[in-house]
Amino acid sequence: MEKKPVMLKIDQVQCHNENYATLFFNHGIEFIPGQFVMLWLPEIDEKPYTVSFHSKERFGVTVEAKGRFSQRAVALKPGDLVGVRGPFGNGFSFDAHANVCFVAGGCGIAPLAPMIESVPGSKTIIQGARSDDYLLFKDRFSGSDVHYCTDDGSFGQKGFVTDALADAMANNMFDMVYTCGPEVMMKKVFDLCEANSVRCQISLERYMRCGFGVCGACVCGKERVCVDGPVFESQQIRTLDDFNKKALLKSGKAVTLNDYFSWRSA
Amino acid sequence: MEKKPVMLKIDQVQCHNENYATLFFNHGIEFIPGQFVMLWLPEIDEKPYTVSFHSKERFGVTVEAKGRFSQRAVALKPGDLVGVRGPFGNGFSFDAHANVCFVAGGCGIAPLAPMIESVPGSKTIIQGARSDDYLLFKDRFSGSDVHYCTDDGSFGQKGFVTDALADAMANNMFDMVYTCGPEVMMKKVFDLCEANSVRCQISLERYMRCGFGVCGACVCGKERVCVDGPVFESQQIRTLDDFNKKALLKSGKAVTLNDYFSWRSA
Amino acid sequence: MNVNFLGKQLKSPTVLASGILGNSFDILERVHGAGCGIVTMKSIGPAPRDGHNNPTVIDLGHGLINAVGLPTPGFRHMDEEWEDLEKRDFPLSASIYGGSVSEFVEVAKFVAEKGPDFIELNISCPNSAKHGMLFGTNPESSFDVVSAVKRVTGQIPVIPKLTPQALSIGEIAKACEEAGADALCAINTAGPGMLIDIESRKPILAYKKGGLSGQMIRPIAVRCVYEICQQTTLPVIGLGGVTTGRDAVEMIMAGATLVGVGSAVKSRGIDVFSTITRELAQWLEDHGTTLEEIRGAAHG
Amino acid sequence: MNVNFLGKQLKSPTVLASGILGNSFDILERVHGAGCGIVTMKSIGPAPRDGHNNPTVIDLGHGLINAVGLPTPGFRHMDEEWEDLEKRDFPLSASIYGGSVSEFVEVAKFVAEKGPDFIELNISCPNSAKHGMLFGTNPESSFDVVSAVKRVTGQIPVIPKLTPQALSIGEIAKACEEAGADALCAINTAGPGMLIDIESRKPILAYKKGGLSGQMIRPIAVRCVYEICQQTTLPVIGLGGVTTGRDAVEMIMAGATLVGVGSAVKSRGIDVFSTITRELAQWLEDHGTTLEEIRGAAHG
Ligand SMILES: Cc1cc2nc3c(=O)[nH]c(=O)nc-3n(C[C@H](O)[C@H](O)[C@H](O)COP(=O)(O)OP(=O)(O)OC[C@H]3O[C@@H](n4cnc5c(N)ncnc54)[C@H](O)[C@@H]3O)c2cc1C
Ligand SMILES: Cc1cc2nc3c(=O)[nH]c(=O)nc-3n(C[C@H](O)[C@H](O)[C@H](O)COP(=O)(O)OP(=O)(O)OC[C@H]3O[C@@H](n4cnc5c(N)ncnc54)[C@H](O)[C@@H]3O)c2cc1C
Ligand SMILES: Cc1cc2nc3c(=O)[nH]c(=O)nc-3n(C[C@H](O)[C@H](O)[C@H](O)COP(=O)(O)O)c2cc1C
Ligand SMILES: Cc1cc2nc3c(=O)[nH]c(=O)nc-3n(C[C@H](O)[C@H](O)[C@H](O)COP(=O)(O)O)c2cc1C
Ligand code: FES
Ligand code: FES
Repeated sequence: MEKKPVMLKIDQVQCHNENYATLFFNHGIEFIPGQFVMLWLPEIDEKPYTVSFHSKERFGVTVEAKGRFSQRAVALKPGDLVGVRGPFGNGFSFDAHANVCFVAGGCGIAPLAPMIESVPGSKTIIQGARSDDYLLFKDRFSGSDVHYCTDDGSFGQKGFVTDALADAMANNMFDMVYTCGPEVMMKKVFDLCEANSVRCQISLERYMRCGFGVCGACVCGKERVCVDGPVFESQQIRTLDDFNKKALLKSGKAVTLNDYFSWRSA
Repeated sequence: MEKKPVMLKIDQVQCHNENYATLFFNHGIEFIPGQFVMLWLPEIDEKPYTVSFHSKERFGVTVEAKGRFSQRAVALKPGDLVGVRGPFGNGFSFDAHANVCFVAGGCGIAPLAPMIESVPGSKTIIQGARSDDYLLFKDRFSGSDVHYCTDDGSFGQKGFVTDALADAMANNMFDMVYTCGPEVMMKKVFDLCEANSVRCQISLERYMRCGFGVCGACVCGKERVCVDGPVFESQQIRTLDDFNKKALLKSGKAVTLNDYFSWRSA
Repeated sequence: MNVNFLGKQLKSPTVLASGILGNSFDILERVHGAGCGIVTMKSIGPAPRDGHNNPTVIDLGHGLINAVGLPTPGFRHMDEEWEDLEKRDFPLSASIYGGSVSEFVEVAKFVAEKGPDFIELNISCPNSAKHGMLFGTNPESSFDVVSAVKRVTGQIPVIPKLTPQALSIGEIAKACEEAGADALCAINTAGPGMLIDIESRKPILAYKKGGLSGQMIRPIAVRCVYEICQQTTLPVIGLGGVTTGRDAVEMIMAGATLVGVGSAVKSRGIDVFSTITRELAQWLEDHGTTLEEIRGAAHG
Repeated sequence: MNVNFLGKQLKSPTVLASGILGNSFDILERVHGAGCGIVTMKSIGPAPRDGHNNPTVIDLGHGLINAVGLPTPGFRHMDEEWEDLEKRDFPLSASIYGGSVSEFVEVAKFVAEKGPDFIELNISCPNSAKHGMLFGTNPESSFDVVSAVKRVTGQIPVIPKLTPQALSIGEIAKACEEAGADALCAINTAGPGMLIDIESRKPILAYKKGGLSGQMIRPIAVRCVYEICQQTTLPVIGLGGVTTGRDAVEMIMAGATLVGVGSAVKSRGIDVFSTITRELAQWLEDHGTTLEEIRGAAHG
C-alpha cells in the first residue's frame, strides 16, 4: 500500500509555553507508545515527531520550537493541513506487573506520556526541565508518583532528573526504567541503571529521511533509529558504540553529538 | 497481484482420437463452468482454451488439433510444462431446479462438460460430431438423457444436433438451453430457442490477447468475449449484431465468420 | 461535467487511451456511453499488420506490460468501420502511426477525410522497431512529422502523443508546439520492460520487451505532464495510470486539461469513465473548486 | 553459496545497492553479516553536500520514489570512516560521482588509495541537475569518464552504474566496455516520477521529481540487463526490484552475474540478503542446476 503523507487538519493547538505546543488531529492511528510520525509542511520540510497523545480517534504531537521547521510547526493554527506519514519505529516494550520508572528531560516526556498512560499499576515518574515554564503535561499523570525537577528550582526539586532517579532507586526495586531526553541525560540514566542492575529503555533521535529503514540517514552504530529504534533496550545500548558519541549530519558526515546538535543553528 | 502465466506440469495426456486430446494438470483453480484459461507454449503462442474437466485439485483442457498452436498442444507429453493464465470469463449461470438441455457440436462439449456435471437434477444432452470417432466424453454423462448425432450416422442418430433439439423441445419444456459449437450451429440453436420461447446460453470464440477486457481484440459487437463473455444469454444475444456474422482478425480487421475461420490456415 | 476542448464540447474530461478496446465502432460507442469524453481508436497504420504473437499483454498487479505490436487493418482496409464511424454521435480521436514522415502524412491525409474530431499522432510506440520510436525521442523528428501532418489535416486538431523515454519530454513538447500541434497527449507506455519465466527460461512476451502502463507509471506520467506544462501552453491529455478521481485531480494539478484512461479499464471496468468523472466532480464539490481553478495548481 | 567475481571470492551473489543504508562502517558490516556478498557505500561526491530537504523517500507500495539528492560528506571529509573501512573483513565497493570528468577522476584517485575492492561509478543519478545524469545517457561521455577513471584506479576494478533512461542502454554498456570497465551495474532508479499531494496542491518530494525503485521497476531492470548482455561480455550486477530468490533467478537468466538489492530491504528487512541467497540456492537445488548454468539462459 502506498504510504504517501496523508494531509490531516489540525483540530486544536495547545500552547504549553512560548516554545512548546501540541498539535492535535482527529484521526485514528494504529500506535504503540514510543512510535513517531513524519510531519510534512509542504515546501518547508518533513521531520519526525513522537506521538505524545493518543486515543482511538485522536492523536497529538508536541513540538519544541527550535529551528526552521519546528518554529513553523508551533505557529500552526486549527484548520491548517499537515502531512502525516507513519507511525514508524518499534515503540516501548512492557512486561505486565512490572514496577517501572519514567525519566524525562524537557520534551522527552512526549514519547513517554502515552506509555505512562498505557502501563497499569505502580509507576514512578521523574520529570525535569530548565524551569517551571518548560515542564510539560503537569497535571496529566495525577495519581502516579510524580517527581519534578527544574534546573532553577522554579518548580519541584532543584537539580537534575538523574539525582532524583538515584534517590528513587535507593527506595525502589524497578524492573524497568524508561527514559527520553537529551542524549547526555539518557546516558547518565543508563549508567545508573547498569550500576543498579536495572533494565532500561531509551528513545533516540537522529536525522531521518525515509523513516522505514532504507536510506541509512539515521544510523547509530549498526542500528537504524527509525526501524530498529527509536527505542533501544539495555542489551542493545551496551553495544551501541555511537550512543552519546556520534551522529550523522544530513550530508552523512559523522560528527560528535555536540556538533550534531549545533550544526542546524548555522 | 501479478498474473503472469504459471508453468504447470502436464500430469496426463488423454488422446481421444487422432485430433483431440485432453491435457490434465494436478493444480487447483477457482473455476466456474464455462470459464477458460490462456495456455502458453513458450516461443510458440498463447491461446484460450475452455476448462473441460475440473475437480478440486485437478483440471483438464481439451484441444482439437487444427493449426500451429493446437497441433503442438495435442502432441505434448506428461511432464511437459505449459504456461497457464486464468481462469477468465464469466462462465455459465444456472437457476436451481431448472430443466435444462445441453447442445454441443464437436469440441463444443468441452465448456459444457463441467457444467453438465455441476448441474443437479434432470438434464438432456444432445451431442453431435462429424463421426463416431469425433464424439468426445462418450461415457462421461451416463445417467443423463444423452442423444448422440453424427453427420455420417456412424454413432447415434444420423443428422444435426439442431434436428435432435427440435425433437427434444417437442417433448420437453426446457428452462434453459446451453450450447457450444460452431457459431452457425449455435445460431440455429438460438433461433430454435427464440421460436420456442426458451432461454439460451451460448459460448463464443474470438481472437484474444489480454483475456481481461483491455485490448479489445476479442470484441463481438459491443461485448468483450473475454470478460463480458464467453457466455452470453438470450437477452444479450438478441442485440449482439456480430453474432454469427463478424469477427476481428489478429490485425483488428473485421471480417465475415467464414473468412475469420479460414484466415489462419493460410 | 461539461468541458470544452479545442472547441468541442465534451461530456467528461476523460479520454479513452488508444489501443484500449477501441477496435470497432460498437465498442467505441459503448465506451462513450459509459461516460467517456473522447474515445480514441486503436492506432491505425499504413499497411495491414498482425502485431505480435501472444503473450502480448500481462497483468503485473500494479500495472500492465504489453507488446501488442501495433496491429492494424491498415488505413485503406477499414471501409466498413469508417462508414459506421461517420454515423457516430460522439467525439472521436483517430490515432495514427507511420514508419516515416511520408507514411504519417499518407495515413493522416486519408484519415482526415474521414472526419474524426481529433487526430492523435502516435510518435511514441515502443513495440515496433521500425514504427515511431525515433520520432518521439528526438525534437527535430518530432517537429518534422507534426508539421508535415499539419499540412494535410485541415481544420482537424492534431495531438502528438509523447513517450516518457525522451530524455527531455519538455523539449519534445516544445518542438511539437512549434510545429503547430493543437494539443499534446502524454504518456505512452513507460519502460520498456521484460519478464522472464524462470521455469521455461524464456521471455514471456512473444516480442520479449513490452511497455509498462497502469498505476505503477502514474508518477512518471505526472512528472511528464508537469514538465510539458512548464515548456508549452498547449492543452494536454494527461494519461498514464489514472485510475480514480483523485488520480485525475493529481494529473490536472500537474497541468492536464483532460485525463486519459487505459489500463484502469481492467481494475474498474468500462464504467471507469463515469466513475472517475463522478469522483472528480465530487472532489471538486467537496473542495469548493473547479477544474479551471485546479489546473496546473501544483506549479504555483 | 560462494561466487567468484572479478577475482574476489564472495559468500553470496547478492550486492547491497548504493544509497541503501551504506552510510557508515557499522551498518555496512551489519549488512555483510546479514549475508551480503558485496556492500556498496552511499555514493561519495567531490564536495560536502546536504542533499535535498525532506520528503526525500516515499513508499509507493509496489516500490519507492526518492530524491535524496546525493548527500555526501565529500571524499576528503571521511577520514574516520576510511580508517574504519581499512579494518574491514568484507568486500567493499565504493560508489563515487562527480559533476565533470575531472571531478570523477579526483574522487576516484583519492578513493582508490583507500583500497576498496571495487569502485562503482554513479554515472546515472537522476536526483541532481548537475551531477552525473549526462554521462550515463550518452555513449561518448560514458566512455570519457570511464576511461579517465580507469587511468587513476590501478588494479581496482571499475564498475559503471547505468541508467534505464538511456535511449539504448546496450550502447552505453558497449562504450563502457571499450573504455575499460571491468563490470557493469544496472540499473539506477527509473523514471523519474513525481507525486502531487492534491490537498496542499504541492509536489510531495522537496525536489519535486524522484527516481523509482523496487518491485515496479524489475521488468525495466531485467530488460536492461538483457540488452547489456546482448552487447557486452562484461559481468553485470543486476539491480532493480530484486526482492526474492525467484527475482534473482530471473535477473541471472537475463545475464546478471550478481544481483543487487536495495528497496527490498524495506519489505524483507536487512536479512533480505541471506533470505534471497537461501531462496536462490534452494531453487537451484530443486531444479538440479547451478548459477553458471542458468546465467543468461533466457538468451538461448
Ligand atoms: C524519532 C524522533 C522523534 C522526535 N520527536 C520529537 C518531538 O516529539 N518533539 C520535538 O520537538 N522534536 C522531536 N524530534 C526532533 C525533531 O524531529 C526536529 O529535529 C526538531 O524539531 C528540530 O527541527 P527544526 O527543523 O526545527 O530544527 P533545525 O533547524 O534542524 O535546528 C534548530 C536547532 O535545534 C537544535 N536541534 C535540532 N535537532 C535537534 C535534536 N534532534 N535534538 C536537540 N536539539 C536539536 C539544533 O541545535 C539547532 O540549534 C524527534 C526526532 C526524532 C528523530
Ligand atoms: C474462449 C475460447 C475458448 C476456447 N476453447 C477451446 C477449447 O476448449 N478447445 C479447442 O480446441 N479450442 C478452443 N478455442 C480455440 C483455440 O483458442 C484456438 O483458436 C484453436 O485451438 C486454433 O488455434 P491454432 O493456433 O492451433 O490454429 P490456427 O493456426 O489459429 O488456425 C488453424 C485452423 O483452425 C481453424 N480455426 C482457428 N481458430 C478457430 C476457431 N476459433 N474455431 C474454429 N476453427 C478455428 C482455422 O480455420 C484454421 O484453418 C477456444 C477459443 C476461445 C476464444
Ligand atoms: C494493451 C495496450 C495497447 C496499447 N496500444 C496502443 C496503441 O495502439 N497506440 C497508442 O498510442 N498507445 C497504445 N497503448 C498505450 C496507451 O494508450 C496508454 O498510453 C498507456 O497504456 C498509459 O495509460 P494507462 O496507464 O492508463 O494504461 C496501449 C496500451 C495497452 C495497455
Ligand atoms: C533511498 C535511495 C537512495 C539511493 N541512493 C543512491 C546513491 O547514492 N547512488 C546510487 O548509485 N544509487 C542510489 N540509489 C539507487 C539504488 O542503488 C538502486 O540502483 C535502485 O534503488 C534500484 O534498485 P532497487 O529496486 O533494488 O532499490 C538509491 C536508491 C534509493 C531507494
Ligand atoms: S530514516 Fe532512512 S533508514 Fe532510518
Ligand atoms: S482479449 Fe483483450 S479485451 Fe478480450
